[in-house]
Amino acid sequence: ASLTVGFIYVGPKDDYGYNQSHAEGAAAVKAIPGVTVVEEERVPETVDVQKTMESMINFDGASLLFPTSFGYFDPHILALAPKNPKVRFEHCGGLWTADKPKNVGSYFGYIGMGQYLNGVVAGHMTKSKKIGFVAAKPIPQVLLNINSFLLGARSVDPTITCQVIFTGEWSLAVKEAEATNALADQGVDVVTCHVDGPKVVMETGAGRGMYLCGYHANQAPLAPAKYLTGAEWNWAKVYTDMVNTTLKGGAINNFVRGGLAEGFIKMSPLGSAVSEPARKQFESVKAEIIKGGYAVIKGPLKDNKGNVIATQGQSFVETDVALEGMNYLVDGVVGSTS
Amino acid sequence: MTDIGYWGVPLAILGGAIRVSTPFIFVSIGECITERSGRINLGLEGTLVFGAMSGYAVAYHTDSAWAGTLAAAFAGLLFGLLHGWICKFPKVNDIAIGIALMIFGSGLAFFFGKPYVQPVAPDLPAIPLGFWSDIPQLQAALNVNVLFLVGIALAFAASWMLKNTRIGLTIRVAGDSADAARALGIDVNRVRLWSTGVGGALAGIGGAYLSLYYPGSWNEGISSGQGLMAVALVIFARWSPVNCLYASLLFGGAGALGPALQSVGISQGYYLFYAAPYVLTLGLLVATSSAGGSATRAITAAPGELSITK
Amino acid sequence: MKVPPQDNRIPDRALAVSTHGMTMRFANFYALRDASITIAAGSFHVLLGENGAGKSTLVKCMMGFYRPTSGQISIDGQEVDIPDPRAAHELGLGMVYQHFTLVPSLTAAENLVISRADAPARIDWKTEREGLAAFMEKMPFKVPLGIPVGRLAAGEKQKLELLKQLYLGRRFLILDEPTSVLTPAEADELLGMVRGLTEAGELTCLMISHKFREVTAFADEVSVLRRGEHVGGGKVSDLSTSEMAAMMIGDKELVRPAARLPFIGKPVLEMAGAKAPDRSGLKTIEIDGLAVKSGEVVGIAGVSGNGQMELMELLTGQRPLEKGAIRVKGAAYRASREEARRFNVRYLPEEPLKNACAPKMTVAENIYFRDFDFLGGKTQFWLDGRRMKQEAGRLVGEYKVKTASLNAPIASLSGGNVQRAVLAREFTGAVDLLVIANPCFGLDFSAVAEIRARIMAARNAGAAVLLISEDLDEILELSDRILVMSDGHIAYETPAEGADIGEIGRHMAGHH
Amino acid sequence: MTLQADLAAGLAAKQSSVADYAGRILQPLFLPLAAVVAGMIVFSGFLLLVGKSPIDFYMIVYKAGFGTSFSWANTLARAAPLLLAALCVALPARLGLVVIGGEGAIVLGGVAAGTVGMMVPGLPGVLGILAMAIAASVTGAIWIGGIGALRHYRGVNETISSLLLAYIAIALMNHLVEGPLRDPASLNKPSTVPLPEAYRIGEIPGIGVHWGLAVGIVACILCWVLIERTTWGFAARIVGGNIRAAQVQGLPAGLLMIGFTALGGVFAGLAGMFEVAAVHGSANASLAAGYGYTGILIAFLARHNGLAVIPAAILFAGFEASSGLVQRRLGLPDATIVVFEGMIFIAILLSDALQDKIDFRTLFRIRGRS
Ligand SMILES: Nc1ncnc2c1ncn2[C@@H]1O[C@H](COP(=O)(O)OP(=O)(O)OP(=O)(O)O)[C@@H](O)[C@H]1O
Ligand SMILES: Nc1ncnc2c1ncn2[C@@H]1O[C@H](COP(=O)(O)OP(=O)(O)OP(=O)(O)O)[C@@H](O)[C@H]1O
Ligand SMILES: [Mg+2]
Ligand SMILES: [Mg+2]
Repeated sequence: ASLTVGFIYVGPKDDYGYNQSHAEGAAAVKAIPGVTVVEEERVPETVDVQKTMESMINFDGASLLFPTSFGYFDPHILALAPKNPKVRFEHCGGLWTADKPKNVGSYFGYIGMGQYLNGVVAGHMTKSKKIGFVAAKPIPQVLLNINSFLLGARSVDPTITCQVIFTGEWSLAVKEAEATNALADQGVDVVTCHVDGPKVVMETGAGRGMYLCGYHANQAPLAPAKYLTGAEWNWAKVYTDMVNTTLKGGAINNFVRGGLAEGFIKMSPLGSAVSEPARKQFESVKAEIIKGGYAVIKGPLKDNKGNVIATQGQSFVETDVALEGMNYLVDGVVGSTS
Repeated sequence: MTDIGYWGVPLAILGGAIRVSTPFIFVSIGECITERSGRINLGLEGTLVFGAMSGYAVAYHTDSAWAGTLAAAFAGLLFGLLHGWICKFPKVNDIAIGIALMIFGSGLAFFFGKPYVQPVAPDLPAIPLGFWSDIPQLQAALNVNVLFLVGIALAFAASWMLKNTRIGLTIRVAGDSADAARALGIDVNRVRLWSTGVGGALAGIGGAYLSLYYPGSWNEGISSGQGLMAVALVIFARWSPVNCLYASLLFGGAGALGPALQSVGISQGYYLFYAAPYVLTLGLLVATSSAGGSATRAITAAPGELSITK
Repeated sequence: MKVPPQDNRIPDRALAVSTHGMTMRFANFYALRDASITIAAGSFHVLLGENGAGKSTLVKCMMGFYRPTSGQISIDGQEVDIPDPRAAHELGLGMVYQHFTLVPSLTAAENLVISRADAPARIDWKTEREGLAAFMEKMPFKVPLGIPVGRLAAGEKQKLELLKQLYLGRRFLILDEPTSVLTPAEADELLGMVRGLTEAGELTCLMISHKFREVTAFADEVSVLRRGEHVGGGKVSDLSTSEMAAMMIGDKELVRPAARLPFIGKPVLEMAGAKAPDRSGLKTIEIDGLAVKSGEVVGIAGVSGNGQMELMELLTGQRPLEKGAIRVKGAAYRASREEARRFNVRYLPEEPLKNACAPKMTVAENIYFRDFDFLGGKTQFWLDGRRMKQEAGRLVGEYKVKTASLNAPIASLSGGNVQRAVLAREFTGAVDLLVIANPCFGLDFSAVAEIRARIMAARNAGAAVLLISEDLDEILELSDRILVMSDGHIAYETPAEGADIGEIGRHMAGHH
Repeated sequence: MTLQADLAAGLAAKQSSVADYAGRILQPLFLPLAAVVAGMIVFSGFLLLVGKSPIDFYMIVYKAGFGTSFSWANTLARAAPLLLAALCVALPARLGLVVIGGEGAIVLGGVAAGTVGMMVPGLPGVLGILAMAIAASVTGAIWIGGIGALRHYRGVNETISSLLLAYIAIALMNHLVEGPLRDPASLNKPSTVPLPEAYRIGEIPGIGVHWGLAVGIVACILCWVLIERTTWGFAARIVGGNIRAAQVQGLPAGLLMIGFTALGGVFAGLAGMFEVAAVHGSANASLAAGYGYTGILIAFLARHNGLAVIPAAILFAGFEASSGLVQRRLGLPDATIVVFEGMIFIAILLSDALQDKIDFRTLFRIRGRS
């Protein structure tokens, strides 16, 4: 059987971050015999992406598409899917529900767990008890990461706070650098981020002597001495699985999620700076998570405005879809959701 | 690390002014010289981006940030000369050519820059001017890149040059009245060609600062319109290189306001803080512009030959 | 044999210059055809010719601005190659252009220093200022050196242009209508000084002029161009003005101003207590009790820069009044298009290309400026292109505007023809009030005569005319009443009949 | 004279005037087309340098941009917002104002449309769309007209103020869609509440492109008529040609400046409205897609002539449309098309220098004779 698979990225596919993680997945798909991969980078979330998808369908005969940016979903994929019933649209991050077209699927990984593990290591390594987060926008995926990062750290020391700075854009090098500097000025000594390309945050943070927790991909080569660990995507597995299923004539689930256990995400190897107690707790929590049913958000928990998020005994396990609509920052995070 | 609380805000503004302003300083002084010769080069955004890319690439291959900076200046010079050469033809609109070159420069930078997003090139050195203080934040803010100091010197040197040298007066003559320049036997096109070339070279250096020092890496989003904004700052600065320096510092400092306020916990409406440099500049512009309306069309001090203010 | 211009030793005496068979062709039009002219060393030579005769073209070829299609230039009998103005300068040739060539944003001092071929790479302003002060000591008139030239009045600029050439030590000086903006006394002083230099053998002067008075008073020799060809010349002492005029125009007839009809009606324009800041914002313009009656020409004389331009701007509505009022036919007047149309007010600002035309728009469009939105008492929404073509075609014919086509940009016309086009636009239809500034600046005498005749005709038809002019002859010729403007206000008033020129001159100069 | 001769003469006159007319229409196209070819030749050299086949490249650009009906749909869909964005530059330019901040009006126009959809959701479709169009137009008019007003009343340079205001507008848009106007259900892409189905603007039947294209083309034609065929346009051209002369003529220069910038803003605002109502379905950060900046280039390419904006926008959109296939078929980076566009535009702008030097009609005649 032969199959043409299209990948669409919102930014350059070698950004050391989000797009690169998907492009690495696409590279793995390329290796599968009988599969042709077509790619297009820097496609804005406008009518452009609709036309790119149509072009892949019309000119390349693509029948499985991976438009990887969140903003591609509504309205663009939803507009095209009904018109192209023979094509499968697999979207990263979206929330497929039964009222959506059947030839659309959404997949995502529980990367918040990775940020939780980042937080665990950060909690051990911070001296100032202030950790920092450079974030693009206050959306659920990002808020979950911020909260997980802090709660991971608080699992080590409940007095730790996390300072968050939103840059407002997914990719804005100077502002990301300024944000990292501002964090350093406030005494933050471990930093992570959720922007499309973490390179700037990592390099600037290292320059200011901060420890670094990575995101999207492994940024250890940028600052080996300061890099603790990182939450990485492992799309190669997800994509090869999906493509193989399709090749065999099987159907991909419309709603796919996975975490460390399923190999959707992975952690960067621990850096040399990581202390022994940190290593221990990191490994044990990781093992715990892989077992499944782990909850980061659990009671008693308030948000940073004082509202109750979870009462004693209440918990949201990693697979809970409610987490995908997160709209709060937990107590201990300095920052605001709007 | 010392906890400095709200002092972080003024400190961040100081640090931001030093860190962020350098590309603006170089581009705006370069453009200032170009515009004083009677040309406008809106394409410096493209030049800046190409300078960032070529500077990074050369620094990576030679392992010398200075070689990279030099290469960026040279690349910028070529772009400037290209602009100057095209615009010497009659009826060619320099604003439009600038916009086309903005696209062309960024396009070339992205085209050849793909292999350099991943590698790490050496950084330009910084001078720790904050050694006297034991507050680490102040030390960090006063960790000053050499190019920033060069930029300051350049502003004063350019002002002096425009008043006290033959070259400076020649540039001004060409920019204020082409007829007068021709009557003096000045080859207006050549003056403008080289003024645009110098402007391009400085913009290239501004780009190298971005990729080789702050934020210090090459990627396609490295410039968020700094080149275009710097060109606009020249109008704001009324075509004075020293004013360009002040405008750049103001702009850089105001740009640090957003992250700094968030870092001390003031985070509601951060988008509006991020707009601070633009609001501030606009406010100052409106306040310092003369009432009197369109009868006095040309802004005072505008070079007479400049197409954009004619 | 050609002497390379690098041999840049300018002799310290007047140069003899001659052209041989100069021909200049633009596309398929000969602006200059086989012109051979000899200017003896130490002479004061005048080049005469109608508008478009090729005078400017000839001197531009001499100065290296144009590469002639064919022909040679020799200096002191040696053939030279002048590829560009710099080469001309190195040979000791200099020129004062019809249009100013000073750099507005540079100060006079900067203008002078940068114009020197040997301007030092690094300018030491202290020594330069001392040198300039010493030079100015010897000059017959003064110009402020420290302020940007753009803020000088036209007269001061022209003086500076001359000073510059002398400062540069030119040995052969071309003057293209240098006295258009000077008072007669200033012109005499200036030309007298040039004449002195030529007599001393230090300078040769070639002047383009349309003023016979200057020719007879100062020149030694004339050469006349007509349609690009050298048609004659000779010693001034051997020629009468009518002979010179005949050479210039061939057998065309001059338009003479119509006879002055005795007719004075009701006041049309009145200005009372009007106050406004001047261009520099430092001085105030105050006009009180100015009234122009129907059928009357009121001339406003004055040295340039005494508020005439501001007065014009007040009347055209470009400059807001601080106090006081302008009334037309008794009603308050704010110079809106509607008011101007209702009261039949027309303007003829100076330098028409700069103030009355859109240079890149076509001749037809420029002629249509007044009428395009109004027809038969109604404002129009649709632009009537056919009416535009018709009207423009008719007026271009009637006013003899020389243009390649109605669709040519008006900037491609010569100055005189631009002025004709503007006249055609503004003099058509009923005119009750005419406000005019320097209408004949830089035009040849046939054009001047024609324009003056049209102004007279408008007056005789009952228009009130306010004529602001720096040319006193023009004021004296046209006005019924003369006002002198000095330092921003009306300093003197006299009926034109029997006016005392000395008295007017004294008030112009600010002494009274 | 016989009737026949009369007829023949009339016919001959008619024919020659037809030829002349055709020449007049073709003349302005000749130079730009020659320039495009020249640009293509230069770019071929570039491709050869990087080891790719120019023939393949141009085949792909043609196929993806103009070769099939899908390609045309792709091209026209991209052209739609550019037409309106370019008018926001071209109109003020006729008065001598260089406005480069149309992006601001697009973005805020979109937000205004989204807000109307949110605040008054119950109207019949046509009225709802009308209300959105009005809101977007008014917002754009105020935003860009304000630039004209600042210029007129305060002498603030419009180029810099429009650029600053564009950045401010984008910040404002982000603030609004992430804050006060955010639909809590818009999870990972903060947006306003989705428009009611009735307020959505559909496609032009048979083309596969939304109605914004038709509105854009009509707007371009109207602008051309306004500028070239009405007295208001004529007055504006006088102001642009020489403001002093306009003032002496008593023309209301300030009013015209404000009016034409505001009208430009109306079109930019409408562009934002169509993005919201025809593409996104709600207002969000995707509104800042850079159409405003592309519009500057298109307006300058078209020499600020409304009719010329149409082919310029389509040409640009066609190049953009081919970018994907170039990446996929030739393995070239996405920036290839950007470099190509840069070269073509430089060539077209450079051809201005030859404007009066080459007369297509004489070339044509010489060829016809030989
Ligand atoms: N650059 C040019 N292109 C085309 N024609 C030109 C050019 N320069 C001059 N001419 C033509 O040459 C003729 C002579 O012009 P020139 O300026 O020499 O006249 P002039 O004698 O100086 O007139 P005036 O007395 O008005 O100064 C004009 O009729 C003009 O049409
Ligand atoms: N761009 C141009 N294209 C064609 N002809 C031109 C151009 N510029 C100038 N000319 C011609 O050059 C001549 C000289 O122009 P200029 O304005 O110096 O006229 P002038 O000598 O002052 O004439 P006048 O005495 O009527 O004012 C004009 O006759 C004009 O036709
Ligand atoms: Mg002349
Ligand atoms: Mg003349």
